[in-house]
Amino acid sequence: MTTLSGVTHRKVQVRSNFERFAFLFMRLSGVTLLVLAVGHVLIQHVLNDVHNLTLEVVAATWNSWGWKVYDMLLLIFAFSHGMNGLRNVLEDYIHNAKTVKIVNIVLAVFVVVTIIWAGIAIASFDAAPFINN
Amino acid sequence: MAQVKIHTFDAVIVGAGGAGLMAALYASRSANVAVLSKLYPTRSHTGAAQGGIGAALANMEEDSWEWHSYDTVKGSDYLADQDAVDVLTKEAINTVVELEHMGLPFDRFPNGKISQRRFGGHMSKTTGRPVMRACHAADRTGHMILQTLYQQCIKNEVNFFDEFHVVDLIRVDDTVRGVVAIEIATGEFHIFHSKAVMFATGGWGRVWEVTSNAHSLTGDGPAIALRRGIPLQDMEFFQFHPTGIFKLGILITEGVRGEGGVLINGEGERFMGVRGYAPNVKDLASRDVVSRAIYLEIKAGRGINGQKYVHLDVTPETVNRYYEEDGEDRRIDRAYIEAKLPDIADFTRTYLGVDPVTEPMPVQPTAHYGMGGIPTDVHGRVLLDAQKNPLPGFYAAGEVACVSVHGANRLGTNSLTDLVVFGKLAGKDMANYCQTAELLPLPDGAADDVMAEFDRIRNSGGGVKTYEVRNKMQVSMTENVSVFRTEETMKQALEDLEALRDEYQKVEIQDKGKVFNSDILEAWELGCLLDTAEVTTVSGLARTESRGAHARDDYTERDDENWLMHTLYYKEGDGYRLDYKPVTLGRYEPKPRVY
Amino acid sequence: MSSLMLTLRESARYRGRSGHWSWVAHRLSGLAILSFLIIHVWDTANASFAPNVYRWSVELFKHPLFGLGEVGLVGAVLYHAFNGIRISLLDFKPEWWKHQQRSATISWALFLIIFIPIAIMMINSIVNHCNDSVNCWVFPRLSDFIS
Amino acid sequence: MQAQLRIRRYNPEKDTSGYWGEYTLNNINPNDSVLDLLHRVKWEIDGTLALRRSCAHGVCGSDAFRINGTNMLACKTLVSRLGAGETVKIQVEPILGLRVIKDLIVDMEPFMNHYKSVLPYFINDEAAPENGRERLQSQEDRARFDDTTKCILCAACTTSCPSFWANERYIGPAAIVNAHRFIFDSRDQAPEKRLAVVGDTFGVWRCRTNFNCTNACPREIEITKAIAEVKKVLATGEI
Ligand SMILES: Cc1cc2nc3c(=O)[nH]c(=O)nc-3n(C[C@H](O)[C@H](O)[C@H](O)COP(=O)(O)OP(=O)(O)OC[C@H]3O[C@@H](n4cnc5c(N)ncnc54)[C@H](O)[C@@H]3O)c2cc1C
Ligand code: HEM
Ligand code: SF4
Ligand code: F3S
Ligand code: FES
Repeated sequence: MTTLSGVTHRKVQVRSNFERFAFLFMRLSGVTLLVLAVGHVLIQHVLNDVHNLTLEVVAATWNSWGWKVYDMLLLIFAFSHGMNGLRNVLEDYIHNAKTVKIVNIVLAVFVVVTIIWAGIAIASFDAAPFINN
Repeated sequence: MAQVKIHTFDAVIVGAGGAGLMAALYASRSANVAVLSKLYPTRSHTGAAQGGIGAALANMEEDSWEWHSYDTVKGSDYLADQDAVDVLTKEAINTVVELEHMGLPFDRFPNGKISQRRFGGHMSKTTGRPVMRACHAADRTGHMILQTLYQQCIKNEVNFFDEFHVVDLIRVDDTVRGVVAIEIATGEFHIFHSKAVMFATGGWGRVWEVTSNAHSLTGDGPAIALRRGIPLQDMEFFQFHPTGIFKLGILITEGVRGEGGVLINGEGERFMGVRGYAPNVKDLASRDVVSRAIYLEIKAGRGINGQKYVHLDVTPETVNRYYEEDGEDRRIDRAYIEAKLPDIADFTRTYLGVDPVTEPMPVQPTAHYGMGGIPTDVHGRVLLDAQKNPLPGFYAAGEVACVSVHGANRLGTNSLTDLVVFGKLAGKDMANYCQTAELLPLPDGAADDVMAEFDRIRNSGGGVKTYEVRNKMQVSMTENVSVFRTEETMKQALEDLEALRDEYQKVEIQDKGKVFNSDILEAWELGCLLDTAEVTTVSGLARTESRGAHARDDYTERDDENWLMHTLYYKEGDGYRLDYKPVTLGRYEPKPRVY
Repeated sequence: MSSLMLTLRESARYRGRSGHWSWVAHRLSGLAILSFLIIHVWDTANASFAPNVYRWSVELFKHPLFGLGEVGLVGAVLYHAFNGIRISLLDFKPEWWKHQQRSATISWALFLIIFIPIAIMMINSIVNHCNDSVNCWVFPRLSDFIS
Repeated sequence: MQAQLRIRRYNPEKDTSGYWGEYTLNNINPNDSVLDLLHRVKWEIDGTLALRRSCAHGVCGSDAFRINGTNMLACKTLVSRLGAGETVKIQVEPILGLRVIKDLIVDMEPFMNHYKSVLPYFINDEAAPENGRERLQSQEDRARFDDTTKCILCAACTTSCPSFWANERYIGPAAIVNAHRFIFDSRDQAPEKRLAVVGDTFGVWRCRTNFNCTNACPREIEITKAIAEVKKVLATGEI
């Protein structure tokens, strides 16, 4: 008897859409955040006691471009991940397509504005005055 | 009559099990068809069938449709019409392949072809041993057939009227004009006006107390036909499957015994051999023989702990011990059982808390399959009399129909074959019929009779409950008209049924509403059950011989001289009339049936 | 919005197993982190644009109530992170699905093992802080900082 | 043994809202199924109780209810699974997220429409083999979708899913299970069409791996796994 064996794997054309992208992004950013966010939280909120936190301490960190970049990445990933998460949650409960659209625009604008605003804040931060004093 | 909604179609199919759906697929290719079902189509009982569908594909070993024919005729105790059996077994091959083309996920042999297995009564002429003929998809073949056919119906945009309970056939002289149905969700009456009607309403196993049949199998189709002057054929032949779970009746497939399982009585004996019921094949004797043996053991007080069951033991310990005794080399273990009988293991674990690997299962015969039904030819055309005159436009297919290919005892796997083969032929023929037939006008007050009957039930005030009457009927039928019958028991049953008829008139329902009033529908279904029970008993009482599933203590032999013929039961007024029609013989002359 | 009420009520009433409660916890922790993050980002930006406001907020965050919130935040991030990784893994390794029950247990266990000592440490630090400064319950006033 | 049943009742012809009906049944057996008890209530106490059922052994999918808080089939749930001792408390309510028509009966239409939306039927327009026989398929290829062929469309899964409760436009686990059955069938030629449906906004992405569906499935289908497999196909473009 001739036997027929093995698994057939097939390539398919998958139309990409925003939801697919968001799904992948949530997982990718999640993994990144495992390092960035957990690291940040452990360093800033556990190892460094808030009770010792001052503007000067922040300044000491932001005196290095390394930390500036770290924080900016954290900002971008955490904020977009979290806001997309919020979008998921809201879309579960808001059923009117128009309202969903408006909410999404508001969320998107908020993400962009926040990232730019906070990004500028980090980038333009000049640590000198606080460190030398 | 303003409240009756009227729909018009070329054809109406009642029932969406394997037979109804197959017919719908074919008929709807050229005709405008409506499928009415009191259940969602996928809830039909075809989905419960486990073992397989018989077709001589010869995918693994030599086989032929002629062998399949012979086995079927022999299994039927020579009561089957041999021309119809030939159609069944020949068409089976193409039809099973066609199911595969519809996407049915059959299991596969290593060569990629449809997998087949052995089943009781299906033999190879060359080896003299069971042949692999049952095409299967795990042990849920019926489920796959039902799903696949329903899926194809969705694809072909068949019109479904789900949860429409058909309660009457509109017949005017020798024409049919449609059916009357109740839309369950609203309680409204609807008339489906059509050129042709097909009944594919399945079985009526709920006549008995312990049954493998669904609650919905209440014989509506046969009862409606009967009330409209159509005869019922061979109703005395009702198959009791030997191994149903004790009290519940849930089926335990023959496969268990095929894998070495044995039947043990209260004295710890393997009675099929020891007590001489089937000294050679023992537990693998045919269904009617094994059911009778279990029944006799229980009657002799040799049930387990004196109760009404015996043990089906497939524990490796027991099986291997008997293999050794019989001098067989095979041995089985836990893993083997888990792999071969997963669903059975699930059922017994769920319902009995019994693990079949370590404990025996309590079983008793369970009412399973009606060989009789509405008489038809191989094209599903309903036949009105012994001269085979048809009632034009009226069709039947599936378990409700009697073609007859199962005769006095159906072989395992042949029912699923019957559904798809004759469902298809009937669907085709009905579509052709619709091409030329005219839509005849509806008679005035077409729904009046049945509406009056429902009004009567709704307003009846006798204080009797449906389930009480039903229970009494089931107990009496189980006691008197089951695996064994005698003149005395059947007369007792008739007496009981007569009393129950009176009680039935006093059934009082509590739900007077319209929406989903299953209270009133159950009461109406009980009327159908009582009718089918009576036909079964009357037909059985008249047949003074033992043949296949009809086993009498007072007439223990088969009597080909007088009884090689089909029973036709007609309802006439408050009484009845019996008639007989000859069996169509062919290549196979009746012989004593030994396995 | 009625579906929100329904979901809230039935999510609590439905007798789901670990997966269900993991989902509830994941969603709540995600939203909690996000609410913190929004405040945190806008506040930290002040370090650059309005240093005095920032100084005030830093003092404000030393209040024991915010301290407890911070413990919660660390817990939320830890749980969300472990469970998030679990979800991503199962999504890309469906065949690991059969370990779902165990994976949920593992992510809870990891979370607790890491979180409990941290929580104790952080609460301890809050207590110490209050022992050190008598008026730890007083909220600092913004006006004191931007004068 | 005694059973104290609380059954969610609602009759649209009489009631403005649902209420709990309380019934006590004596002489029950730990081996009785919940369906047996519901039948006793209907037959002996209150004939107006409405429920769907047929096969009584877990293969037709009629009687998915929420029993003691979790979705299951009444006919496949024995009293012994719900409690021991002299009295057992049993609470039965309709499955969630579909409109209640009467008592335990819900409108299955939205559920069936989701099912139908994934093109749940075999599509292969190529000519069948010339010898007039079946298409061939290896045992390995057949095994890939075996699990998802078991579905009986009982809706226990979809109505246990919080994403579905929140938004009934989510096609739900049952529809995805049935899409999976065809996507992973090597003989079928329309996986892309189905992927377009399940990959859309209200498709698989709404699944938050809650696992209620898997736990509820009376056929023990590994639903969440099947959904993950579909997501993976959408992510990687390979079946
Ligand atoms: C447990 C079990 C296992 C079996 N295993 C096998 C096997 O392995 N191999 C085999 O060949 N056979 C087997 N059989 C037998 C076979 O499955 C049945 O005979 C067959 O499925 C009947 O199919 P059907 O289409 O005639 O009816 P069904 O599938 O029973 O469908 C009946 C249809 O009619 C509808 N209906 C009924 N009354 C009305 C009404 N008044 N108004 C509207 N609609 C109505 C129902 O809703 C349903 O859709 C088994 C049977 C059982 C019970
Ligand atoms: C630390 C590492 C993190 C990982 C590994 C992670 C992972 C994930 C994943 C995989 C999801 C998708 C869940 C799903 O689709 O079911 C998700 C959802 C979400 N995440 Fe994160 N995340 C992390 C950090 C964060 C942070 C910092 C925030 C807040 C800013 C956040 C907020 C959210 C929210 C609100 C959701 C949506 C929850 C829901 O839909 O139920 N996550 N996360
Ligand atoms: S997947 Fe399982 S729970 Fe869902 S409908 Fe199918 S059988 Fe029911
Ligand atoms: S319950 Fe719902 S969220 Fe996904 S795993 Fe099942 S579909
Ligand atoms: S009655 Fe058929 S699944 Fe329960």
